[in-house]
Amino acid sequence: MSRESAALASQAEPSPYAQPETRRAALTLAIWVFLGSETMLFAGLFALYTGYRALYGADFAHAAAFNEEWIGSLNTFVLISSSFFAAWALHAVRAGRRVMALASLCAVIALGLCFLGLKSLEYYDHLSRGIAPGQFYTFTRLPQHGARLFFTLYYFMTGLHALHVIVGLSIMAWLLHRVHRKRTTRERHVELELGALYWHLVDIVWIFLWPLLYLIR
Amino acid sequence: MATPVSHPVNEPESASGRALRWAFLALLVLTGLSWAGAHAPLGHLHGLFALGVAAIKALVVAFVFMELRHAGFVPRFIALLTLLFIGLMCTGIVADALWR
Amino acid sequence: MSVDEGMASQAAPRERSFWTADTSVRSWLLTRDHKRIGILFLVGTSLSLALGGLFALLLRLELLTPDRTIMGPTTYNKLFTQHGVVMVWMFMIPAIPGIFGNFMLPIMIGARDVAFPTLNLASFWVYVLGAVVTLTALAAGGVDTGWTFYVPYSATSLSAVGWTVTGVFILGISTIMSAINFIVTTHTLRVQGLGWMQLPLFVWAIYGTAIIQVVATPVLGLSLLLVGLDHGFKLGIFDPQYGGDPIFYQHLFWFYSHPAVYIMILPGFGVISEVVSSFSHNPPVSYRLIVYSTFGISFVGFLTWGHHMFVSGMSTFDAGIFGLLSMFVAIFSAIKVFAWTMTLRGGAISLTTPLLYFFGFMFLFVFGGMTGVAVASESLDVHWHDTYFVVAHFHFVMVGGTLTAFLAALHYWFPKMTGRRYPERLGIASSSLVVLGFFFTFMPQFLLGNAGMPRRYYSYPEAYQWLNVLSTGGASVLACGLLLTLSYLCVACVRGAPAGDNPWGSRCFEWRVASPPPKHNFTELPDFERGAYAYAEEGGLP
Amino acid sequence: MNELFRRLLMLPPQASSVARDVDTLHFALISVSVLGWLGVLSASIWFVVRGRRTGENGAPRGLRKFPSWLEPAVIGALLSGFVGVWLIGHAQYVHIQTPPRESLDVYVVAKQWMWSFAYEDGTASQHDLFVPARRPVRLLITSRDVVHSFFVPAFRIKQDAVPGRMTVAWFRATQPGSYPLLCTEYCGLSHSRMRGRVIALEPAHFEGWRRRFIDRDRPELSAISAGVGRARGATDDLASQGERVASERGCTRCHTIDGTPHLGPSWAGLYRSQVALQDGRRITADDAYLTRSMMDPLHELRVGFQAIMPSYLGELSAAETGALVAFIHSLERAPSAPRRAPLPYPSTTPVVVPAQRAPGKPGDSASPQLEVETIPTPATERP
Repeated sequence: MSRESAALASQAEPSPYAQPETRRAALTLAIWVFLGSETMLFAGLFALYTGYRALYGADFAHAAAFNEEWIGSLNTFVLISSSFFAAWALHAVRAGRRVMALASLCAVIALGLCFLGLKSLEYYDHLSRGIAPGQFYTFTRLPQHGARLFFTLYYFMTGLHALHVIVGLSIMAWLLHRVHRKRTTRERHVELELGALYWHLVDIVWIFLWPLLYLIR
Repeated sequence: MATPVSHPVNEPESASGRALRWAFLALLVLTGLSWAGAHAPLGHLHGLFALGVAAIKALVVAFVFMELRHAGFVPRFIALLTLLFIGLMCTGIVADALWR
Repeated sequence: MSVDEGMASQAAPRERSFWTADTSVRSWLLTRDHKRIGILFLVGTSLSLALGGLFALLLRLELLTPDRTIMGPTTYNKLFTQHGVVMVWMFMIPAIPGIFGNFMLPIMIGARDVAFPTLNLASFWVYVLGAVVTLTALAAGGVDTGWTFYVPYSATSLSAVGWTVTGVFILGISTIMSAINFIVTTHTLRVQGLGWMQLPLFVWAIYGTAIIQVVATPVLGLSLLLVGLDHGFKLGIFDPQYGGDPIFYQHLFWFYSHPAVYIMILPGFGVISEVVSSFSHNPPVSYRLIVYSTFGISFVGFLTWGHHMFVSGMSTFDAGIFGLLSMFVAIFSAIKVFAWTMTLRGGAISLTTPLLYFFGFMFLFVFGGMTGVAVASESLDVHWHDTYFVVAHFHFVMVGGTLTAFLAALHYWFPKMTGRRYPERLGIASSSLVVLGFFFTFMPQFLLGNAGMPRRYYSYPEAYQWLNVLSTGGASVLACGLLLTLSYLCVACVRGAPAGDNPWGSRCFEWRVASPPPKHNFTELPDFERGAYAYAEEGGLP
Repeated sequence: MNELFRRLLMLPPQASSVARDVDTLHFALISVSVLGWLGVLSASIWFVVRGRRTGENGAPRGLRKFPSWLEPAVIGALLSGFVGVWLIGHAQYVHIQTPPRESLDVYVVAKQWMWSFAYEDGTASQHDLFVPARRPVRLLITSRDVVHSFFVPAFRIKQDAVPGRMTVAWFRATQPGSYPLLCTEYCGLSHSRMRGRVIALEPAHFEGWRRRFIDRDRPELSAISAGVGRARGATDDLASQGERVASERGCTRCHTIDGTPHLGPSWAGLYRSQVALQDGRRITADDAYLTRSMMDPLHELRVGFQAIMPSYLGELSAAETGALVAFIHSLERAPSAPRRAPLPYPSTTPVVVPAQRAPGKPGDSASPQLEVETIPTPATERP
C-alpha cells in the first residue's frame, strides 16, 4: 500500500493507467463506442432513405437505374479488398512481418484512392448530366420529386461516406508512416488495430449503400 | 487491499491468416451473388435479397475483420445496440410515412 | 485563488491540493487534470447560465405588457431562440457531467484521472469553440428560428442560421468526447474490487447519460447539418417544394431531443440520489431499482419521440404506440421519486442547503413530471401542444429539476472542491428565493397554457396580462436568488471557513479523500471495500 | 363541478362536442397529480420532522425493513394508473382525429401570417372561418410556406398545417359564437398576430351568409380559393397569378396586401401613389419603379423602411415580374389602412349571434358585430 502511494505521488504526470494493458483495453472500448456513435450519424440518413422510399418507391426505383451500376459494383469490390488488406496488415504486424504490413497498407491506400477516383468519376458524370442535389437538380429525364430526393440523398450519403474514406485514408497514411519508422511494432500496435476498425466500419457502411443506391430498382 | 489496477484484459486471439482469406473469398462470392440477385427475376423480393446479402457481408466483416468473434461482451453489445437504434429510427419514420 | 491555508489544521503533512500544485495560467488552461477541467467547465457553463438567464429576463420583461414593452418582435424572436440554444446546449447538457462528472467520477471509482485526459481537455476547448461560434450568430444578426430549427422556416429564415447550427454541431462533438471518456473510465479504471453494483449512484447516472449522448448526439449533428445545407445552399432534403417532408426533420430532431431531455435530467437524478442519502445518513432505498430505472430511462427514452408530434398529422396508431411508451418512461422517474422519499424515512436528517434544494427538486420536479404524464396523454396534448402549458412543464422539469439539482450539487460538493464552507444561512435564504421565485415564474404559465396562449408569442391578448406580470415578478425573484448564490459562493471560495475532509458525515467515496483533493486524487488509496452507502454498519455518524 | 374546475384552471369555454370529455380527463388527471404531489411532499416533510428529532442525537435509526410487497405494489399501481390514463386519452384522441362522415368540408390554407378558408361550393373567407353550429366541420389543412398550426382553444382542437401535405381535423361547435383561432407553431415575425376567429352561426344564418357571399362576390371566388381551388379550373388572370407568385416567392412575408404595417411597404393602395425616398426624392410608384424595386431594392429605398430586402434579379422571370406588378395594380384601390378592427380576443364568453342583435357600442371590440352584412370582404379587390 505505502509503496504504491509513493509511486503515485512520485510520478510527475502519471498516466491514469496502472498497467499498459488497461490502456489498450480502454482504447479498444473507446473506438467501439466511437464507431457506434459514428454509425448513428449515418443512421439518420438511412432513416430518411427508408422514409422517402416509403413515399416515393417507384421514383426511387427509376432513379437508381441512372446510377452507374458498374462503378458501384467495382467500388464495392475495391472497398472490400481494401478492408481485407487492412485486416491483413494487422495480421502481418502481429506476426512481425513488417514488409508484408507495409505492402498491405500501401494496398489499402491505393484501393482507397481508387475508390475515391471512381466516385469522382461518377460524380462528374452525374453533374454533367444535371443530376445534382437540391435546387441544382436539372435532370429533365426524371423530373419527379422522388428522383430529385433520391439523388439529393445519394449525394449526402455517398458524400458523407467519401468524407469518412478521406479521413480513413489519412489515418492509413499515418499508420504506414509509423510502421515504416518501426513505431508500430509487433509489441505495440494498438493504433493499427483502431485504424483498421475504423476502416472496416467505412467498408460496412458502403456494403449497405451499394444495394440501397445501385441495386434495388 | 485495494490497488489501482485495472481488470485484466486478455489479448484477443488474433484472426488467423486462413480465416481472413476465407472471409475475403466469402465476401467476394457474396458480392457476386448480390449483383446476380439484382439481375435475377426476383420481383419485389429484390430489396429484401440485396439487403439480406448485405447484412451477411456486414456480419462477416464485423466478426472476422473487426474480430468481433474474439471480442468481449461490450463491443458486441455496442454493435447490437447500434443496429437496434437504426432499426428503431427507420421503423418510426416509415410507420409515420406509410400510415398517416 | 488560494484555498490551501484553510487546511493547515491537519497534523499530517499533506500533498498540495490540485488548486495550488501549479499556479501558472498555462497550467490551468492546458491542464489534463480532471478536477481542473471540471473547474473550467464550472466557469464556462456558469457564464452560459448567466447569459441564458439574462436573455430570459429580457423576454419576461418584454412580456410584461401585451404589446411592445422594450423590444420589437424581431428581437424577441431572436432572444427566445438564443435563450433556448444557450440554456440547452451550453448549460444544461454540459453542466453537471462537465463539472461534477469530471470532478467526482474518477475519485468515486478510485481512479487517478479519466481514461483520456487529453481528450478531456480537448472536450472543454471544443466546448468553448462551439460556444463562441454559437454566439457569433448574435454578432451576425441573431437567429430567429427557435431552438428546434423546424424546417422549412429555418431553411428560409434570413437570419444567421448557419452560425448557430455549426456552433451546436461543434458543441455536440464536445459532448460525445466527454461521453466516450466517462464510459471508458467507468469500464476500465474502477479500482480493483469495486464492482458495478457498488458504484455510487452518481456514477451510474453519468454513465447512463453518456450512453444516451453517444447514441443520440450524432443524429442531432446530422439533422443540423442537413438544415445548414438547406439554409445555405438550398439542398433541401426536407423542402416541400421539392417533394420533401418537413415532418421527417421533426422525427430526426426529436429522436435526439427527447432523449436529450434525459441527458439533461439524469445527472440531476444522480446528484439527488447522493444528496438525499448523505443528508439523511441512510443508504438509498432500493439501490438496484434506481440503477435499473436509470437504464430504463436511457432506453425507453429513445422510444417516445413521437409524442412531440401528436398534432403533426401522424396516424392514430403511431400516436397510440408513442403515447403508451411515454407512459412507461414516466414509471421509471416515479420509481426514483418513491425511492428518494423512502430514503428519508428513519434517517438522521441534517437540514442544510443541499437538502433544501433536494426539497425544491421534489417540489418542482414531481409536479413537472406529473404534468409530463398529462401532456403525454394524447387527447390532452392536442389542447396543450405548443402552448405555455408545455413551456411551464419543461421548465418545471428542466429548471425545477436540473437547475435545482445543479445548485444542490454545487453546495453539496463545494467543501470538497474548495476545502471551504459556504455560509449556511445565506444558502438557506437563497435556496428559498430560488424555489419560490421559480414557482411563481412558471406556475402562472400552466394557467396561460390552459387558457390557450401559444408559446413563442410576442404579443398576447390583454386578458392574460396579470398572469404574465406574476410570471415576470417570479423571474426577478429567481434572478435575485441566483445572484445571491453567485456572490456568497465567490466570497466563500476565498474567505470561507475550512471545511475539513467530510463536513457532512457522508460515507460516499469522494468524501474519503482530502478537501480539496491533491493533484493525483489520493495520497493513499482510501478503503473502497466499505461501501459508498455503508451507513448501517458501525452505528453512528463518523 | 365542471364549471368550477374550468374556471379554476382558466380554461376557455367548452364550445365543441369533444371539449367536455377532454376537460373531464384533464380535471381528473390534475386532481390525482396534485394529490400525489401533496402525498410525496407531506411524506418527505414527515420523515424530515421525525428525522430531525433523532438526528440531533447523531444516530440514524437506519433503514427499517420494508414490507416486501411495497415495491411491486407501488410499481403496479403506478403502471396501471398510467396505462389507464393512456387508454382514455387514446380513445379520445382517436375520436378527435376521426371526422364524422356527414361533415362540411372546409379547405384551410395557412401562410405567413394569415388564414384563408375555402368551401366546396367556392365560398371563401380570410381570417374568419364561418361554420354552422351543431354540424360537424371537417378541415383539410395545408400551408403555403412554413409549418403553422390551427388551434381553437375553445374547441380543444389543434392541427399542424404542413406545406406539401394535407392534414385533417374536425369539430362540431355546440353553440353559435365567436371563438379565437390561433397559430401555435412558431412561424416567424408575426406569429403572435396570426390570429383569426371561428364564427359559428345558426345553420340558417350560415346558409344566408353563404348565399349572399356567392351572389355578391362571385367574381372574386376564383382568385381567393386559388390556393386550394386551382385544380377546379379557376380562372387564372395575370393578377391572380401575381398573387400566387407573391406568396410562393415570399413577398407577402414582408409586404401586406391589406395595408397592415409590416417590414416592407404594404401593397394596398401602393400602385401609382406618391412615395418618399430616403434620398429625399418623391416619386410615383409606377410599373417602372415597382420593377426596379424588385431588382435593386436598396437603390430607391422608401423612408421608414430598413434596407433588408434582397434583390430578385435573376430570381424572378419576366412573366412573374409582370404578374406581380399586375397584382399590385389590382390592389390599387384597396384601402391603405387596416379595415378590420383589432381582433376581439379572447372572447371568454361565447358571443350569441342573432343577426338582428343591436350592434355594440362603437369601439367596443369585446362584443364583435357579427351581422352578416359586416362580414369583411376579401382584401383582394380588383377593378
